[in-house]
Amino acid sequence: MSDQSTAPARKGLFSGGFDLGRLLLEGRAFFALIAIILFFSYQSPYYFTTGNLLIMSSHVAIFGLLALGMLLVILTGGIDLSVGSTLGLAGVVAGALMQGVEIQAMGLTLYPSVWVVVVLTLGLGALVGLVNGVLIAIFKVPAFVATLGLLYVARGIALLMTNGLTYNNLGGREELGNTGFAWLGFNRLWGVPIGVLVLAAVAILCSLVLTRTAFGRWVYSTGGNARAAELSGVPVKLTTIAVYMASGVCAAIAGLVLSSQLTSAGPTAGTTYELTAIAAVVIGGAALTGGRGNVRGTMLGAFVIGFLSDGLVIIGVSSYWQTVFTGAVIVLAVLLNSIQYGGRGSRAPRKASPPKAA
Amino acid sequence: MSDQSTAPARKGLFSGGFDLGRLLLEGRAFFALIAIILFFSYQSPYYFTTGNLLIMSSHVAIFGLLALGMLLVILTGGIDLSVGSTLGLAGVVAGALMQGVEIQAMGLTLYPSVWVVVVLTLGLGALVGLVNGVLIAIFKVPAFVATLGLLYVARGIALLMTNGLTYNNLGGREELGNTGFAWLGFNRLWGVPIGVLVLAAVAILCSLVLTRTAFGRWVYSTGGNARAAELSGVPVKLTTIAVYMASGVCAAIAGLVLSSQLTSAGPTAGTTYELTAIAAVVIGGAALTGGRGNVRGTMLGAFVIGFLSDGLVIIGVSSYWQTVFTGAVIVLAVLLNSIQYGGRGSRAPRKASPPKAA
Amino acid sequence: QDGGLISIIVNDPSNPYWFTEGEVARTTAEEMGYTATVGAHTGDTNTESNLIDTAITNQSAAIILDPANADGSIGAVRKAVDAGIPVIIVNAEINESGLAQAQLVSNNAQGAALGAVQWTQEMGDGGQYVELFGAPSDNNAQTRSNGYETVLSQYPQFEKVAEEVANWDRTQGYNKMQSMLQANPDISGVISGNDEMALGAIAALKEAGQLDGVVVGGFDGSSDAVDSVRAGEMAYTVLQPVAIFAEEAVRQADSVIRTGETGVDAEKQLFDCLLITADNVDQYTAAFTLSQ
Amino acid sequence: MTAPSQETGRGEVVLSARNVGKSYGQIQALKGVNFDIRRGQVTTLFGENGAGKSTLMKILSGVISPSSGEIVLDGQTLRFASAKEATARGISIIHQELSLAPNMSVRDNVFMGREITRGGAVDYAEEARQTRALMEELEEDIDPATPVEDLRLGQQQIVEIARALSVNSRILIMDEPTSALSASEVEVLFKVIRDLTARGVAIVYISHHLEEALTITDHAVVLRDGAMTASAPREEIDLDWIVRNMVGENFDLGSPPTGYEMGDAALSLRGLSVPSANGTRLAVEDLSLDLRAGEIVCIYGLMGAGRTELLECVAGRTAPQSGAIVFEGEDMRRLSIAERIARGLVLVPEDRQRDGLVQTMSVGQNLSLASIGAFTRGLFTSRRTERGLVDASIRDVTIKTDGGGAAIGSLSGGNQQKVVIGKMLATHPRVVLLDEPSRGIDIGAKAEVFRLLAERAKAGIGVIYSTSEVGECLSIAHRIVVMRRGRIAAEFGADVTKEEIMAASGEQVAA
Ligand SMILES: Nc1ncnc2c1ncn2[C@@H]1O[C@H](COP(=O)(O)OP(=O)(O)OP(=O)(O)O)[C@@H](O)[C@H]1O
Ligand SMILES: Nc1ncnc2c1ncn2[C@@H]1O[C@H](COP(=O)(O)OP(=O)(O)OP(=O)(O)O)[C@@H](O)[C@H]1O
Ligand SMILES: [Mg+2]
Ligand SMILES: [Mg+2]
Repeated sequence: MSDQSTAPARKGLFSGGFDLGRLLLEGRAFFALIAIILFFSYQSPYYFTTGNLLIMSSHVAIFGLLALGMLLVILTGGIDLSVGSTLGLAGVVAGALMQGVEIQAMGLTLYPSVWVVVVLTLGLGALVGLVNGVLIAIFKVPAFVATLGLLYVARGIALLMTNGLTYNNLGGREELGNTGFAWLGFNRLWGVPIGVLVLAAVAILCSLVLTRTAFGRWVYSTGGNARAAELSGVPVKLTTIAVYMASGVCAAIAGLVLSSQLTSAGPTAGTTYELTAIAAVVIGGAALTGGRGNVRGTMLGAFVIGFLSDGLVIIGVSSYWQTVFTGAVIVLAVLLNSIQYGGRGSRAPRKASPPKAA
Repeated sequence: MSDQSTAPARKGLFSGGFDLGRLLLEGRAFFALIAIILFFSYQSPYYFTTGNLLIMSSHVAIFGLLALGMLLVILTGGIDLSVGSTLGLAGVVAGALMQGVEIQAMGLTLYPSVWVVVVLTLGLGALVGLVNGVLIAIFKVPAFVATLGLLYVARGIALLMTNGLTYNNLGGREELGNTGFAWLGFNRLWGVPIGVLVLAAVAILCSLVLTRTAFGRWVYSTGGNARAAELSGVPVKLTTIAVYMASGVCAAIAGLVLSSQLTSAGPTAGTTYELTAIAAVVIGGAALTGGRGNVRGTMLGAFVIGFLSDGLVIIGVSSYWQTVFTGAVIVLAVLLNSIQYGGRGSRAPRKASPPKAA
Repeated sequence: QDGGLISIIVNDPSNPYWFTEGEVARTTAEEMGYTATVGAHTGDTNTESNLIDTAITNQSAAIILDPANADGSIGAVRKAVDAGIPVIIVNAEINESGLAQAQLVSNNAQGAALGAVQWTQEMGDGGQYVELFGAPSDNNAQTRSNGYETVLSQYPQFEKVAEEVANWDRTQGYNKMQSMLQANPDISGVISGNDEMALGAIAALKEAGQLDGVVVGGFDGSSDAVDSVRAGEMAYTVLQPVAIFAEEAVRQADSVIRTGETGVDAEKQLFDCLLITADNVDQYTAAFTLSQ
Repeated sequence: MTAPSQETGRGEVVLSARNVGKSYGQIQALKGVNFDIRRGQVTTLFGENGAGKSTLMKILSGVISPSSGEIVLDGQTLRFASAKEATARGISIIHQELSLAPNMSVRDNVFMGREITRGGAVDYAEEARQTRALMEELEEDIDPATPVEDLRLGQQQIVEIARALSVNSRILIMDEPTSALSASEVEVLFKVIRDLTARGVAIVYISHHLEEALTITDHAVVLRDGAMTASAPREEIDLDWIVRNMVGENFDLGSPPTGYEMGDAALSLRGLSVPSANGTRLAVEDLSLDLRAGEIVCIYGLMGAGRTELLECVAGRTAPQSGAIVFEGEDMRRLSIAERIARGLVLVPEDRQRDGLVQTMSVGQNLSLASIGAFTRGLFTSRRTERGLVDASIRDVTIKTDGGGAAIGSLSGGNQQKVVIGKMLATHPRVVLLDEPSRGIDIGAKAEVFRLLAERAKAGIGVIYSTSEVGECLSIAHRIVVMRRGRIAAEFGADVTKEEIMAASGEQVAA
């Protein structure tokens, strides 16, 4: 899915050698995933079927999209707690737009077509991200706090907009020219759910951006040492704002996919998803201090979490145990991660940690 | 309540001068509180009455206790996301112990008396903190991740223990010699709810520890520059483990007070309280990067949040707006905070940032 | 409006069911000359307790409470009663009698039986089915499940192949349904503890292209579910007369305030649920209201 | 190679390293070193960057444990479990990198980890009293209650020294304690050191300021590539001896490049004023300066003279309060750092760890960070072009590394500094500002850096560098500007003497 993504921060551009030990550690999320698949395949004949793998992937898509945005943010050394709320808000706004926009002055109701709705919703995600980014980059509010604030504000606005109700009628109507919304969540291309394809597309895009563009370098250098980056001409503030906007857009995409899948948009969708997204990124080997991480790892992290929780459902483990396992897997995966860095630990303190927004 | 608490790190005991600007900024949480009280007193005749102030304070007690533990953790540069779950788990364990411990082999049921229950519950909180602390200090798992894992695990265990149900019979029975649990939540000393007194006691204790003991110095120096502290002979690992244990104990105390107040203990108690506790600490002027913050500020932060949310309920604001306001207040309070540090911003980077666990 | 304040405390107004409950109670109270506030505890007993404290502070004339937890809410109710404020419980019970003035709840057991019977009729000959279970901390989840069980256990031709907790939530209903479909592709029925989970299941079935062969039954009677019944997607839903008992709760509160009595003998008053199927769906005139 | 053992000297040996080795992965930082510390004497350790000086000191003070060999204290072989244990045995160390908690007061830092307690509570009054006494001894007017972050770098170093002194140890190791101190402060420190040795304290002293170090040395030891190459008492050695043993040949820092025409004024500063970091005063005041293409200007000044503020303002990190920055006829004030870099005006910052390097990125990525545009084709970066650019940089500035993919942390200090310089040179600048380019790097690396700059100047690039070492002013600079309290105190040609420069800077010429 994201084979393009390489590990620029860790391996460097020119490392010719092949280091098995490092590969094994790099791939530990991969091995965790294999272990999960093997275990559940052994437990249930239904687990390892194309159908189920696709369904599970389409569940992963939601968290995966959030995690990709989160990865960008975490690479710059920040964090975005507002993605779950943004997801909910985006779904609700899309739902509201599908119901038609009443223009009071003219006494008529406009029914924007689906692509307009999509663009406006993504714009909304970008706007939430912009607020986060400006608070963090310009006003120097710690990222944790700024996005915590927006977690509440965005959720509150979603509730206020809908009065707590769920928008149900997302199909649109032929005569209004706004059909097509269901396509995102319902259709399949070449047998693959659109949600999964969207995830793949965004992952490939993120990966290309991170490894092949100047902006990607800016992201890694901002997270690695913001001061040094700034003095090298990296537009650190712009980069920071941009990653939060990207995260907001990813959350909005996730909101669109989710509400299309559910054929409804409720204001409480996405509650606590931010934690799952962070967990995916961290399981995927990214460092919360910034500068380290890549798309491939994050995708693996998202799949580990998704395949684990669906597997537990399929073999019928109680929902309480599911909670316990989720926590244990997060800690274990990162424990391995720490052992990896632990080996290079004594060098780490040499780095003069740059001042972080959070 | 916590007048004893001084700001040792910033002002020192011997700073002679009197700096109005700094005082105003230091006290901004205080002014926020005054503003909140004035506003709601104007809006409702019931707000500014002794009775209501005491009731609100006893609501603050729960968050305040969590926030005190969180403060210690944040001062060392860490974070503890597991406090809400620990609160829930502590309540459930206390509830289970009050129902009696069945010893199968001997076919009898033991009813530990209340102080035993309290001690065991606090021990449990310390244990959760120990796991956090060991993962973070010894295994170098980032604090965010380790405590996120325990957030899930502790919650799952609480649910498993009770099968999702709530313990109701916490009063104990005279003939079993385990009465007295209700005292914590229901009684008053000198007209003040016990919960508030507990909060005051813990706050004074924390404040004394932070400002007057060597351990307090260790906490500040660990957060200020862990490497320097370690080189100077500060037992950094021990300090780290100790603060997480303290945070666990504070959460357990909060769990006891809460279940006593509610006369019941449910496994979902305390969900998302960690965010409120963090918000209180941050509003109180502590820096998430560690080393800066004090008990007085944290208490003010907790009161700001508590008095705000109760006030909104009293004047009958819809719960959606409450969500929006909470977020806005968090961001605003910290925005002021950033402006404070902003003045010294260009200098902050001069500090040799220590490597952080998270 | 000087009748005093009635504090209405509901679970979570981001769910249409509780939203209706709060709104109906509020409008009724206001019509009767009271001021009213609607608070929400979102299932957290601590928040609920805080809201009760606030109601006491505000010197409410009465409290209408949808309790967060059958056991966990008792303390909060006692606090209000000790402060001399009458409490009317609506929608869910508390496991203690003699405390509240009245407990007005829909007859979940009857409703579940009603639904289950309808479900068996829709299902016809037999088949495999799965159940979606609400939040286990809410004892309505168990009551409804038991109600289904009581009826369905009499029909050996229906085989329950899986049961999953989906916490009353549509997204969870969707995800869990998709997973269960993988393990049990041949099911012909879904019975759900509430409408939201059922709607999630319908979305999942639609996505899998399997909705046609599967009977989905809901519970609550929300507008969304009724629309779904109208569209022929959901087989039926069981209407909880929340609009009725929310209004009745305010009337009894008013009676208590004026006379000290609810005017009804029993503390626990069960309101029978109604079935909404394709046949009577047109009588659904307002949220949670079936005009007869 | 066989390490010559130290000949027996006067003072008795209190602590010694026997055949101590230390390896970090494949890097052999120390190879079987024998090293003695004598009572009442100053043993000075000389060596290039990466020679292993700090590593040896960390082993002797219990911070890290050796891979092989042993430590002998008072004739007793032992192994320190931690730094605390070494402290308990009377060994204290001033680390090369500042190790202070910036959020805490001077008093708290001095007693960090060794708080004086009475009845469970910290005795702040006693701590403050002792801190004040130490500050008096060091002739520094620092209030014990001041937060360390409010002190300038040199004062912070004084606090580190005070902390080491407060232990009353028998053995005191000083790893580059004076890198941020002014000459007068160094004088005070040397007085303190003489007091201590008179009382029988054994001192180990490390510095790259060779001449300065020689004045205090009783016994000199030279490390090279992790092995001891020479050792002799003060009477037998001179500067030449040290340099020879350190690098194997005699070095000089070059002379001003000649034989070409300088161009027109490339950079002119007019009446520039820059506020200090905390905004309380002007760090640079009404300063005017011109630089011609191909010219090399050295800015000399004491700590806090405002050189860093001046250079950072010109590079665009801070905004000037007033005045003009004109670069090739264009006013720079409104331009961002990136725009200035694009126009050809670049800064090599003072603190390479904090401002120069991105530690999470490889050597190659660091080198190419400032010139990403040069290898971006359309939307995407071209790996081949980047590789070419990086390889060329590595060759140009002669960085010792296994290639662009190496981790930045695997390089020695001097090579890291070259990466920072190489990064900025890769942008093809026309004016380069370097803030203390020689800070903390060894004499060999220093000479190479200056050679590099001279070469570039010949190619028509204007160079401004700042330094705190007078010796470095008299190397490649065509012109020497002395700054004092934010103003230009004097300007000299290349034929000036050290004494004149120091006098203009306000420094007392060392007696
Ligand atoms: N933690 C570490 N991990 C890996 N290599 C290290 C570590 N510490 C030191 N080294 C390496 O050991 C060698 C000796 O370093 P050391 O710091 O002792 O040099 P030094 O003589 O103090 O140099 P300088 O004058 O620059 O301070 C260097 O090559 C350095 O890269
Ligand atoms: N750690 C610090 N904290 C606060 N302010 C500082 C700090 N270090 C320096 N300053 C302030 O910045 C001013 C200039 O800094 P600095 O000493 O670096 O000047 P400089 O002339 O560039 O000297 P040098 O380049 O030798 O370091 C100082 O006068 C001091 O006020
Ligand atoms: Mg060194
Ligand atoms: Mg400087």
